[in-house]
Amino acid sequence: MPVAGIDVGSKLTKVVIMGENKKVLSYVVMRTGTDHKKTSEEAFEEALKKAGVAREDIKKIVATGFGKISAPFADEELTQIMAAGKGAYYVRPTTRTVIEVGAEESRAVKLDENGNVKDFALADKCAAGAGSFVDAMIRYLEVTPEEFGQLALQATRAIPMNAQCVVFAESEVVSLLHSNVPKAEISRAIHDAIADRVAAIARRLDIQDDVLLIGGLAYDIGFIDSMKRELGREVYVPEEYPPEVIPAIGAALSAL
Amino acid sequence: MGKNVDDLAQLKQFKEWFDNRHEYAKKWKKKTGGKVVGYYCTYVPEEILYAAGVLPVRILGSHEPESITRPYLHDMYCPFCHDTLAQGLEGRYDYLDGVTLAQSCLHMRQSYFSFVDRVPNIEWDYYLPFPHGVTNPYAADFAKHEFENFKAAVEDWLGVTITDRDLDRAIEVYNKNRELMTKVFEMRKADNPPITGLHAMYMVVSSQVVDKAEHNEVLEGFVEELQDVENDREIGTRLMLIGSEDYDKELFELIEYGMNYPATFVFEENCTGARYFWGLVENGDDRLMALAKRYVYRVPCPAKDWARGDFFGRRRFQFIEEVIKDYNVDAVIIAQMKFCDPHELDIPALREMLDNMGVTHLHLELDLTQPVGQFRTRVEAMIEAMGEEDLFI
Amino acid sequence: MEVKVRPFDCWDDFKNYRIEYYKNYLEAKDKGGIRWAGSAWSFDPVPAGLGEDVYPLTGEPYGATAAFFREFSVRALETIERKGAARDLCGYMRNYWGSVAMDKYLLADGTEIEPFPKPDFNFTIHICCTHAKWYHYAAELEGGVPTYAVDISVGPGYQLDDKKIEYVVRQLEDAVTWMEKVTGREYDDELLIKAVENEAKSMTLWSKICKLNQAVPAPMEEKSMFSFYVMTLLRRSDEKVVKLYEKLYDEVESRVKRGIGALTHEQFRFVTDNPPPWPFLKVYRYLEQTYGAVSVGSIYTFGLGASWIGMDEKGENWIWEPAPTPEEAGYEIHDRRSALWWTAMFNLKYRASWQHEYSHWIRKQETLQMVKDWKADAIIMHLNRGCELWNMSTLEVRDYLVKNNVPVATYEGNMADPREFDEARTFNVIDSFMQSLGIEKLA
Amino acid sequence: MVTVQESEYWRWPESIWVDESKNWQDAEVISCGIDLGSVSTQAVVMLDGELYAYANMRTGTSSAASAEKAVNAMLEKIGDMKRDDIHYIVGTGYGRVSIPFAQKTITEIACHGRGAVYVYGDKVRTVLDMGGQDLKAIKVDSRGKVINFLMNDKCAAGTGRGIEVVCDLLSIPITEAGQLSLQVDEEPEPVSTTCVVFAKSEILGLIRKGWGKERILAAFFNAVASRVVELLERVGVEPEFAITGGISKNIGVVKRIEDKLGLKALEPKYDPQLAGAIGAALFGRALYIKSKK
Ligand SMILES: Nc1ncnc2c1ncn2[C@@H]1O[C@H](COP(=O)(O)OP(=O)(O)O)[C@@H](O)[C@H]1O
Ligand SMILES: Nc1ncnc2c1ncn2[C@@H]1O[C@H](COP(=O)(O)OP(=O)(O)O)[C@@H](O)[C@H]1O
Ligand code: SF4
Ligand code: SF4
Ligand code: SF4
Repeated sequence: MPVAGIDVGSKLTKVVIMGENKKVLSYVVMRTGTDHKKTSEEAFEEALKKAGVAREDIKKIVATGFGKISAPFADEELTQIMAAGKGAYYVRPTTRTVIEVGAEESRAVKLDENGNVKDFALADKCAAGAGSFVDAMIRYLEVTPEEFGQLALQATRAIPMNAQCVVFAESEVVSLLHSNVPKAEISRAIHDAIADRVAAIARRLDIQDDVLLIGGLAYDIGFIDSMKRELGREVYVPEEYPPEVIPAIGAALSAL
Repeated sequence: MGKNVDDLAQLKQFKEWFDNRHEYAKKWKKKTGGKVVGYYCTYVPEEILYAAGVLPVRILGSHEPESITRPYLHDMYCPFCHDTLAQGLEGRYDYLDGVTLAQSCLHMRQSYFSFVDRVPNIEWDYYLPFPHGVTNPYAADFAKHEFENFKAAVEDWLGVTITDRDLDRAIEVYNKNRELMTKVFEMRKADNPPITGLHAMYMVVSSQVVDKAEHNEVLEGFVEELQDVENDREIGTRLMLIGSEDYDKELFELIEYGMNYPATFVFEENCTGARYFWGLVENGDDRLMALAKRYVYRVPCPAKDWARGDFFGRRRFQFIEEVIKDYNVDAVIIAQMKFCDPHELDIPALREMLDNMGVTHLHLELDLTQPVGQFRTRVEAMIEAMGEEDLFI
Repeated sequence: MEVKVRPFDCWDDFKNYRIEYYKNYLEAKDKGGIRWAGSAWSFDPVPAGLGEDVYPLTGEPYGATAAFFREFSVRALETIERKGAARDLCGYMRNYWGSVAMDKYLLADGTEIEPFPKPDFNFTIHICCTHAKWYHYAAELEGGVPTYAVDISVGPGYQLDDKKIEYVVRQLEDAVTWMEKVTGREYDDELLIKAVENEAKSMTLWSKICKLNQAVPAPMEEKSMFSFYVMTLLRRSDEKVVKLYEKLYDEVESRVKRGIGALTHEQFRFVTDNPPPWPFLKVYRYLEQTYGAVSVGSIYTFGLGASWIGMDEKGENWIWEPAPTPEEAGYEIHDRRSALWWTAMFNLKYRASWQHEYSHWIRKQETLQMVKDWKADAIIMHLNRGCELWNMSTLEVRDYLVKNNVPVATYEGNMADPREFDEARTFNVIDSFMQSLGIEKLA
Repeated sequence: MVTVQESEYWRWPESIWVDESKNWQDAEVISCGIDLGSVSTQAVVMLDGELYAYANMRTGTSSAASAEKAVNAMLEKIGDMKRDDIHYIVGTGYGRVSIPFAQKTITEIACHGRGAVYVYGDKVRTVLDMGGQDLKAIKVDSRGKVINFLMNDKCAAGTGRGIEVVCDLLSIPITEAGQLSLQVDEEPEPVSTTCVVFAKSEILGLIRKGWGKERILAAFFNAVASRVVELLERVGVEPEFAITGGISKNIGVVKRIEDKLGLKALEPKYDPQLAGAIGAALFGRALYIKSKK
């Protein structure tokens, strides 16, 4: 019988339906909004529909992210660390270091060759909010998320910017904008700054290859580029599934 | 028509030393075959190292944001200590043979420990206990005792004996450097000071990273030349800088060269300014005691400057008060590294003192990079508040 | 397996002492006594020579008490921030300054008293960047209370030499003369000698009690230890404190013998490092109730209040064995100087928390050895934004422990600023940690 | 790829206005002030020191273009005035250095002080400017000259941007948030911090706990107000106080500040978001007269 994994994030809610053979039958991503229960309910229904599975046929539902409080119909809870670890190992078994960057939280997880979590680190408060910072910057620069990532690749110059915290960073971005720095360079500066903060978390673990980047920000090619530079090594992103659904996959796996 | 300070060869030399401090040290090593020791706090008695033929260089940062130190130093430790450690981890101090720290603030201590542990080329390290209370009558005795140990450790490491003559020579060189820099600072009392804060920063910080004897030669010429300098810049508001170490070009450039209103620093009180070199060693028979007294009685770092028994003031404040009067300071900029506890602990009292003196002041929190726009607004607004009566019609 | 548990018989004795303590300080003047304030690390036996009616108020425990009463704490913190105090300064100090600035004094049960009872003098030490400045500015807020700070920056205990001790002793001698001057009292060396002996006794007793917690199941969990260890910070040179510890020692010893534990289900043992987030001690409760996880000790409670042999002479290994009392060491205290010498040496050498400020290595050994000796499965570290000293080296220690195969979890917080704590995140860390170690929730 | 619909709850309305009763050709001195803020841009024209026209718009990515846009919108509304007809233009705000056609720049602190006296009358002594990036507490004399000022430290982000972020998080239009936050029976405890990042994570926690939006907003604005009052008390607040800047339109914040201070903010005669630009224009007039002497 199939199982489900549900990840209610601060920005996006993700649901995965998985068959007994560990095959992903469907996934759904939806904006979380303020009524978490309603969203998780809706996303779940839609995922069932897409997978063509009836609700009664689901053997077990495991929730991660905000957990059961937001998805009361779930049977069990899994922490985000475990979810990220399991999901990452599933999509790329050679992964030893998982770096997840979402809207509000970032985390790094170290795995052994069997996919067990060996150590983990979370963003300190002042380093949190990477994804939503990007969202705000996209608005500032009046570009689309895709353009924002692309722009960074066109920069010819790296402008140092402090990313100690997104609040500080915002005022630096404003300063840059007002001194007529080209958008490409600003985009690069922002990406570098976030990568810098995220790398700082990952460095608490002794980073080993392969490094897999998951979470919504793994869409952003500018960010991937900055991460590679910052860590001085190859950084992979999931190929088959969108990067933000990996933890939901992890949750589904633990339901099997 | 007088000369312009920016054209002086000596100033260019200071700037070149400042910008290429690592290359300088490497060349020095090649030339002399001597050892280079990095020091973490300006309470290290450099003379002892110098007497042993070592080149002491101050460990400084680069003002580039980095994440490499975050696994080792807590986020709420000051940016300076992160920045300095980062330089070590990046391999920019690969020419250092040793590193030392005189007990100072905790942040620097933590940075120092990680530096010792994690920078591979360090063959010698020394943690020098130094009195934390410089208002203590027994502090000089104790400092002398620790300096003895320090000297013995240096001798042991290098397999040399530091003779009294070596010490005398080192003290002489260092005193001369102090004297000359004090002379330059004193010229800034003039209505039209020959140098700006940026120039002063180049001069003082370069002296922290090059052979003092060499620095002295250039300094002598500088003092000479400054007599004829007549800048065409508008001096504007006479500013004093108070606070943590600050060698960020950008800040000086912004305030002295980049604002809507003219303003010039006439004094920097911090440890990349006057606190570093103010006060001579009064040498005598007991060299180490003379050194101990110099370091204990110099203008103190706020980390060490506290009430004790009958002494209730702050020695540093007394100094600041004098400078404000002597240098005709119009306004004070308190520029403190973010999270710097020693300075933060003094700020409420410092503000109160300045208020009582009727001196305008502004507080800026420094990071590795600065939000230039915000700073500009604050400083300009401070200056606006001080004048321009005729705009209110 | 279920473990027998029972409350501590001497619990109330400790509680009452604490209540009395804050009251005694408050009421000292009514009876013509003397009040002094200072860091809990001050040389507490020294003012004791001024008479038997001398009452201290130590700042750190006061700050912790204030923080525990969140609403009071936030008011105090906001008051002092308005005066320009930066938010990243020592949390205890800001609570204390805030109290003084609001002119409100907090008793152990949360009662607020107005005005803040000013001390006759401040007597403190200085080791982090804060201590002396704390009382310097407090004295200014109080309108100029005489203040004396003793500098103890001599380096780690295992490198102590006579001249270093001498530096501190001379200051203490000077402080005695100064105290006579500011109080107008004659100093009584007999009282000093007694106090110095008591100090050594209470600290050594506390270290012996700590050692008893190596037993499985652990007879004490850390929340109780917080209430016990604090006596060494309030007034360790008080005869009554020695008595309390004697009683506690007997009780804990008998618990061990009878197999009485702190938790019914001891699934998991861990140690901690920093002062806890006082306003959120429920973190410990959560660990106990959800996972049967017991905190068996911390370098905070052990390192602050107890006296240990510590680093061996070569500076290689840390030894968690109680330090000797003067009696055990065969040291005779017969006059002021010998008394001052002992208290100086004893604190400089055996106070664990004064050692690891001088090197990462010491802190690493100290922590790793604690994990081993107390049979802990892991360490949970508090990245405490409220104390830059306790926070020093934490990340380096984390790195070292992980390399030595000790599981480590870290959470951010502030020991004394209720505004800097994120409950959800912290519980999330705990859950993740336990899940990754395969520790199941208790049924 | 998944695309997610973004609503723009933080957007507030732009506006343009002209005093039709005046004829600009009659004026001796026509001055213009432009306040190029991080979030919004205002341009005003004053005739002999009296407000004549303004435009209030969102700041775009280019400072110069934003200034240009606001001025042009305003001139267009006036109809027959050209930029050359203006005697003196003063720029202020964050982007002041990049307004190419301004003859002079003056900080927004001086301009808000000066403008506040125009907007609120000469009794005002304490001006609180609550804008997009900064909080400023300014003490002024009867002419609007700054005596003393304080800006928020970086770590106290109880600013306009913070409010925008929270509105976005709760999906509430920013213009309604203030009113909504007042619809609580009992004032909740403030969220423990005004740092945007911390507050957000706390608010997410409250959402999860099932708090209503009104209550969350109330708790958040309560915290913002505390932070502001702290700043005000640090410069020393005097009874005659006024609030300028965009957040002055947020009744939820304003009311709570008033309650905490036990004081009522002065009633504005003009849109308080214009204070900076008005101050700039008034300085422009003075500078023009000075230059003619
Ligand atoms: N198509 C995209 N391109 C770039 N960034 C994206 C894209 N989709 C989502 N993001 C980023 O990912 C973040 C959400 O990531 P997610 O991992 O779902 O976070 P959470 O689980 O906290 O909701 C958004 O804030 C956004 O910055
Ligand atoms: N109509 C409105 N209702 C409520 N809040 C508003 C309104 N207009 C603006 N704001 C608030 O004011 C802020 C912008 O303030 P403003 O003074 O214009 O900033 P700046 O001058 O720094 O650009 C916005 O972030 C928003 O919070
Ligand atoms: S403003 Fe930034 S640095 Fe300050 S507490 Fe908030 S996140 Fe941290
Ligand atoms: S800035 Fe302050 S905390 Fe940092 S090293 Fe200097 S004195 Fe120490
Ligand atoms: S910072 Fe820490 S060590 Fe220093 S006084 Fe505060 S609590 Fe004590």
